[in-house]
Amino acid sequence: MMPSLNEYLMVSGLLFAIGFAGVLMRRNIIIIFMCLEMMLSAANLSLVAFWRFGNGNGMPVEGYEAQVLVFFVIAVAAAEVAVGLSIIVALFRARCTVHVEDLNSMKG
Amino acid sequence: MTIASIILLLPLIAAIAILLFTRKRATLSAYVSVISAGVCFLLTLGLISGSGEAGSFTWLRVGGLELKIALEITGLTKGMILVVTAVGLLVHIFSLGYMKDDAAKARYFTGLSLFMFSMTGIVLADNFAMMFIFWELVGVSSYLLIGHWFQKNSAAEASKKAFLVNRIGDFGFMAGILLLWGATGEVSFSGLEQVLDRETFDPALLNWAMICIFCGAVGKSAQVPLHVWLPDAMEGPTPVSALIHAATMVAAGVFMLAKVTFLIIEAPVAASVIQHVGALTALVAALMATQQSDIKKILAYSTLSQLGYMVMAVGFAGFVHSGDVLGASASNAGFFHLYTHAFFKALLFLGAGAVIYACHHEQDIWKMGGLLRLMPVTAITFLIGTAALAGLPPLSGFWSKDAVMAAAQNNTLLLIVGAMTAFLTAFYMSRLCTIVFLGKARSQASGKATEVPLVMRLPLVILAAGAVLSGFKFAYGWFLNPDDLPHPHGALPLVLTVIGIAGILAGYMVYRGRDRDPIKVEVFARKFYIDEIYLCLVRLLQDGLAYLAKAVDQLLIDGLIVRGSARLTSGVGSLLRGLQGGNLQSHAFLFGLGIVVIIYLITITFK
Amino acid sequence: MSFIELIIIIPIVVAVAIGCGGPARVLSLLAAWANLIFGVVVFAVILFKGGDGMHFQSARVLLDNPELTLGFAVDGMSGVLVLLTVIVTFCAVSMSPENPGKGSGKLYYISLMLIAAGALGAFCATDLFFLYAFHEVALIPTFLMIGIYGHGREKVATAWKITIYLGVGSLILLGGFIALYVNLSPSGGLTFDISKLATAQGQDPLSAEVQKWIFLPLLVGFGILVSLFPFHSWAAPAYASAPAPVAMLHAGVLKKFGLYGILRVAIPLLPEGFEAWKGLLLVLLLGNILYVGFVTISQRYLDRMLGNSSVMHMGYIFLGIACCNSIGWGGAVLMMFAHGISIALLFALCGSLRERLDTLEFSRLGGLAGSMPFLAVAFGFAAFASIGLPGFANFASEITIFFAAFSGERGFGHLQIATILALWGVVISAVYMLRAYRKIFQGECIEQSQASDLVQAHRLPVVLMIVILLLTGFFPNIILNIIPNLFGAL
Amino acid sequence: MFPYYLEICVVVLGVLMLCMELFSGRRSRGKIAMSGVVGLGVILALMIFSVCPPGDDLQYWGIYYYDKWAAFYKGLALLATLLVLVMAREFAPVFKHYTSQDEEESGLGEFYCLPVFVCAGLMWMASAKDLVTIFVSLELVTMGFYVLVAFLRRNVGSLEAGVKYLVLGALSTGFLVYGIAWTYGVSGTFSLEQLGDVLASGDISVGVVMFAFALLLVGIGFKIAVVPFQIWVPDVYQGAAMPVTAYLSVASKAAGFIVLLRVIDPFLAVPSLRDPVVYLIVFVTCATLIYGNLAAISQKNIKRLLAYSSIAHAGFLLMALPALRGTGTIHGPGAESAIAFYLAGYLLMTMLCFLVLTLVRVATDGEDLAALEGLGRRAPLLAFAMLVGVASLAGIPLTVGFFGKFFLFNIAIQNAMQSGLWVVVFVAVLGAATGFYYYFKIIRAMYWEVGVNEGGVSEIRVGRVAMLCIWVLMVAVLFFGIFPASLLGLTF
Repeated sequence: MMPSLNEYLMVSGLLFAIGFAGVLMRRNIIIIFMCLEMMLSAANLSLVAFWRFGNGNGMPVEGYEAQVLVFFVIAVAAAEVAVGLSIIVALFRARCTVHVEDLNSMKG
Repeated sequence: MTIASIILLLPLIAAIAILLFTRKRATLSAYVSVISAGVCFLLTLGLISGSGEAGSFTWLRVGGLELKIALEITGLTKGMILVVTAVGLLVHIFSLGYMKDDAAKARYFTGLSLFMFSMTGIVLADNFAMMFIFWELVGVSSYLLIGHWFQKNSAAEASKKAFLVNRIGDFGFMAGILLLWGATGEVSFSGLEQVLDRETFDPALLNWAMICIFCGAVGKSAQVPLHVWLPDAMEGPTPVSALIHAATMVAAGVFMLAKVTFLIIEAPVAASVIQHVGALTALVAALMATQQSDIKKILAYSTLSQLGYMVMAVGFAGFVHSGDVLGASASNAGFFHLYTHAFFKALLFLGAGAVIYACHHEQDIWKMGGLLRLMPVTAITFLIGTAALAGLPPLSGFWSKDAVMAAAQNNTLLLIVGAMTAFLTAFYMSRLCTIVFLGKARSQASGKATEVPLVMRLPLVILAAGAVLSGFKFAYGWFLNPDDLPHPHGALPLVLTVIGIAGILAGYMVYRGRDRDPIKVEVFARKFYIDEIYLCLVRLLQDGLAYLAKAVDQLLIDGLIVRGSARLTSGVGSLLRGLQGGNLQSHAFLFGLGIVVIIYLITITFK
Repeated sequence: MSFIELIIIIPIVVAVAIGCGGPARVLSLLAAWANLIFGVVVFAVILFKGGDGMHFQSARVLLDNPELTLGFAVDGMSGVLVLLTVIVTFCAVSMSPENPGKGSGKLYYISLMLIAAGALGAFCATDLFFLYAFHEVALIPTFLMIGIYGHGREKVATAWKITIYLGVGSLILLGGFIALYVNLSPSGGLTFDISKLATAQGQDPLSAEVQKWIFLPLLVGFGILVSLFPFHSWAAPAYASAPAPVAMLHAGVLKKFGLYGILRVAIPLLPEGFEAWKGLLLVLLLGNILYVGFVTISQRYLDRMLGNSSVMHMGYIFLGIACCNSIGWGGAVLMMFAHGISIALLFALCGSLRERLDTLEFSRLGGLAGSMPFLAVAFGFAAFASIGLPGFANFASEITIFFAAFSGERGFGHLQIATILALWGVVISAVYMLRAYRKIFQGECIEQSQASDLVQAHRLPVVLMIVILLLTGFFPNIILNIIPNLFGAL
Repeated sequence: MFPYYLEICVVVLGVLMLCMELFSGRRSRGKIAMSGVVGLGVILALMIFSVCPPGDDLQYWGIYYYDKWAAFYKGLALLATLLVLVMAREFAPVFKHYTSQDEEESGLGEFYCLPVFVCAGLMWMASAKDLVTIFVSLELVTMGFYVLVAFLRRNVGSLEAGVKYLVLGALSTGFLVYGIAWTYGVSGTFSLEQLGDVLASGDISVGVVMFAFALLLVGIGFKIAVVPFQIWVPDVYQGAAMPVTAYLSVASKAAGFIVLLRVIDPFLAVPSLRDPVVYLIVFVTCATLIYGNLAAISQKNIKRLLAYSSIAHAGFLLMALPALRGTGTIHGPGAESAIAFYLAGYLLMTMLCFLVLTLVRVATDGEDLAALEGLGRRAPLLAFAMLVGVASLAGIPLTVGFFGKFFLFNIAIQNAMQSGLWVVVFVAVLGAATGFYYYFKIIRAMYWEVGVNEGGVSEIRVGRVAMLCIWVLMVAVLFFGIFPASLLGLTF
């Protein structure tokens, strides 16, 4: 039996929540970054699920816009990783740390 | 340009001229002022003999309001203007001697001229607005002249006090004028009289209005309870006391009341208030006078007392006796007393001034004595004035006091008060004369006193003549019909004469040969503690309220509301800044929290 | 360019010129002289042609929707205030020091010029928007002047207070203006033109309820600008801290803007709104006169006392406005003029005293008349003018206002009771003024009384102000004749 | 000419600049910035003379729209980028201090090129009416900013700001994509026009739609810095290089607003959705106004202060939104016009302030208010320019900032009279009043205070182009403050 839309959405929501929880809880910026990517993946999953069940009668939506967006998201995520990691590397070179608690020179 | 308006404006021009051009040259300034007073006196003679054309000038016009500087010449006016210019001229002349060596002579004469202008304005005013304007202006000139020696703390305080107490009276005066204006839409005296004749008004309103207007007189004529400024005003130069605080300005209240007799007649309650205030002042002031030791203060209290007489008499204009209103005859009696009083009281003050001048500015009577020998002209004229004040026939005071008592003769209580006052008057004047002129000198200064120069003697002599003659018909008949005065019942004049003589004798017996006061009544000497009570009241009410207001202002309005809200704002700001902890994950948490809040808001707005 | 535009532009041009390096004091004096002459000419023209109509009209449409016009014109009321502004500006500039302390005097004179330009623009603008905008222009110069050139420990706090307080007032006012013009504009198109709005009010007035609620922000906003009780607490400390010329301009001129606005905008456009709040206004103005009067009595420093006294006198002007008849409004305008000059004079003298003495605390002063006769006499004139002595314009305006309250209906209502109570303020002001005069100039001399008298150059403006007060006091019709019948126009 | 040539031109310009960088060796990179400035100027002129004003609303491939709003915001983006390049050139000494004194090593060339690419993204955003396009262009911009913010690689603050911006930016991207997914799930389309049709048909689950809308709001709200998504702003503004801060605060906000206007429009058009959306906006507006204004009060760091001020300005801008698509008529400029006008004015005054601050920053090593002390005497012209800018930010009349606020208040008050939303007006008045305080604090620092280190500070040198820009901006702020019609005319 094929899973229904709700189940996909549940999984994607869970993924999203896990990612978000990771962002909130992990101290290592790299892991936080991974969690962020997970959130994007969760969004991708719902996009595809919505596309697949979007027509109301259980059939896919016409056209492939959703997939296009998914590809864009993946591409953007990749770019984000590239930029992000380089920033993190620069940070590490300057501060010798990748822990978020150490980033507290500005406040108030 | 009518004669009246020249009389009005000339002193002002003199004052401005001194201020602008001659203030550096004191003697010239003095002559400018004296000449203007002299010309005014001559013009006055022309005015009172002629038909008396008045002038008018629209001072202020806006909307339906038109306030005029308009002159009105009636019998009262003529009598009063003569008093003002005649006494004024004499005081000017006297001042030439008295103020000869004063450093600020120019300022003094500017003040005198300004006063002459203001006083003339009151006298010639045809409406309340104009009268109020000049009413205030005499207050200022009085302020300037009392405070002539402003370096003295007492003089500075006295001038301030005089002005402020007068302002309190003026507050009532203005309120009364406004009430009348609100009811009738008129401010001119003739207009008001016509309106009151034509229409009927709420008597309560008229009574209130009259009482308020009377407040003005209470202030200016120093009636109880606003009498406190006048004794202090003796800090000014003595000629000023003679002119302003004896003969003219303080009488302005009586003059004003006499002018509005038509209103007093319509307001019986107010009239009764006026009578009683006048009588009370007369008695209280006389009692206080008996225990003073400063020669000018004695005369000041005497002035108060006499003003009380006049006010009482004017108040009787509204007295109803057996169905008839006494009317104008009573106020005429008051004005008649004003007229005679102006001469003998100015005489007494100038005489006192001469004595003080001779004794090198010594004012304590217990340091004088035996001056009759040393300065006979002064002494004799002073004694004439005393006799007139005591009401001895046939001097002027006798006639006028007679008229006043005749107005009061149907009110037993006030009649008795009047009689007591008459006795006290004679008593304290006799006390004064006995101590100052008889006996032996009690100090070096008084022992070496010499007669004053001619320029000061001359006014004394002229005024003495006035004190003797002004009570006779020929001297007042030209502005006041003797038939319009109240007629005393049978023995009243005789009784008054006896009382006067008794008072003089009593004073002489008690004080002959004494070196210090045998009678000590602390209450009288301390003026019934009224100054102290007022001081307390001012401290308590005015300053207390002021500090309370200041506290409220600083703590509540500025502190709590204004600065408090500023504090609150910046406090909340700091609190909000606290959210910005700088930690990335707390930022992410707040981010998420924000989303939760928003989604929560969405769900609740959907109900 | 019309004559009026010229008057407004001169100070701005001079400010720019000073900024570009011109000699500050010379240029400012030139501008002040020029404006004084032009202002008198404008006044004379109005006097000649009558104050009811608009003169020197000019208009440039800046925006179509909403219609925004950079337009200026003067009628009698504006004319009086323009005259006031040029006179006070002239005196303020003349009384300004050659070298105002910190740094070059450029900023000092630029600020003065901008304050003057702001006031002139606000009084002449025919457009609601620019009426507001020009007034607001003065905010920054005032802030700078108090902050840089002010004195006293509290100058920082007071500079902030006046800026924020007036800023809040202006914003409330702006809100009211927007609500007003949106509701009132004729259906054809939105407009800020006051005369068009007035026409619209005549043809199709707003409902009483709407008027009531729009009037409230206007009352509060203008009230803050005029220091109406209980929004007065900014005024006294600010004037005490400000340099004398700023205190002169602000207390003498700028403060009148709020009153001008009420007479020009708020009441003509929202007559029923005014009716609704009249009772409240009566209470507040009594707060000004009596409550602030008592606060004034309790002051121990001359500068603070003068500041509070200027707050107190605003109550009388409000009373004149609350009379709701042409007499009262005429009196109110006259009083704006009279108070403007007299308070400017007092602050000028206060500033001169401050230059000469270590302190302005009453208990440490005394007997200065001996060493400074001119200052003493001038201060006497100013003090007597301020307490409403006949002969000065202040008296003429006060008495007009009092009479106004009892004109018209022959009843004895709230207005009359309030007036009688307000009358007591005459006593209060005499108490504090004479007390101050007594403490400073009279009595025994103190050490400081060796200080010198006013320098010759500063005597001209002082004498000028005294002469103007006397002239308009003796002949108040000079001013009253050109005051348009504002009330009748309603 | 097709309007999308503009973006292509900008990208080509960026590539050309990169090529210049490639071949310039050790020589100064100033020329690259200048060629960027010239190039952007040419493109701006090209846009003004060839495709502006747009005759009709043009549309290409269903994803690229060119209407008056697009043109206006493209112009803003170009102008902002141009000014940022000018600023960046002046900033070079500080920049090199935190990277490398060596021209080639310092990366100055790339630093000049990046804003140009970001500009292309901003311009594309102005034309996006499709969630996919919005996402892509938004990410292009954001990605550029990640790099720009963190560019000062030897400056800890800059790196920290970069990381914070990166993480929070990515987080908001996540929410945005998730929101887009849900929107797509509800409507089956990415096109905002079709979304409008679907929503209007009423055949929708309101709860889900609002959920999706909230998630979209997160993504856009992050860009325009509204509460509660403002949390990154102070830190990032403080850490980033001065020109980048200016760019963030002006261009990023402007582009965010055009997107917000476009996204919110279909939701507001549906009566059943209107109320919740409006309430949501009102809540956000009030929170933003209060937060931005109050938190700024006690700030001492100028960039942080301007960061809070930027949040506050976002709040003022939001005031106009509830009037969009309302039932009552709004007199005067409509919400879109008012917002556009405000943003244009905001660009002028903020750029003016940041230009001056950049120059001061170069001469004085400090970003606290104290760095401005005595500026009134050290550099009267700069101080006056700053005064004009700050007065405009505070909304003093006869500056463009006043008109901006005026038009917004005009709308908010009219809207309040129709719908009773007075709370926004009250909060805005409170906020504007508070604004007087913290903006005047800058004036105070410049004029009241005598600089502590006066004399010790090196003279402030101003390049000719920067000087020209300061004059132009200053005059523009004042000119449009008296004659707003010409600027407002562009927005109708």
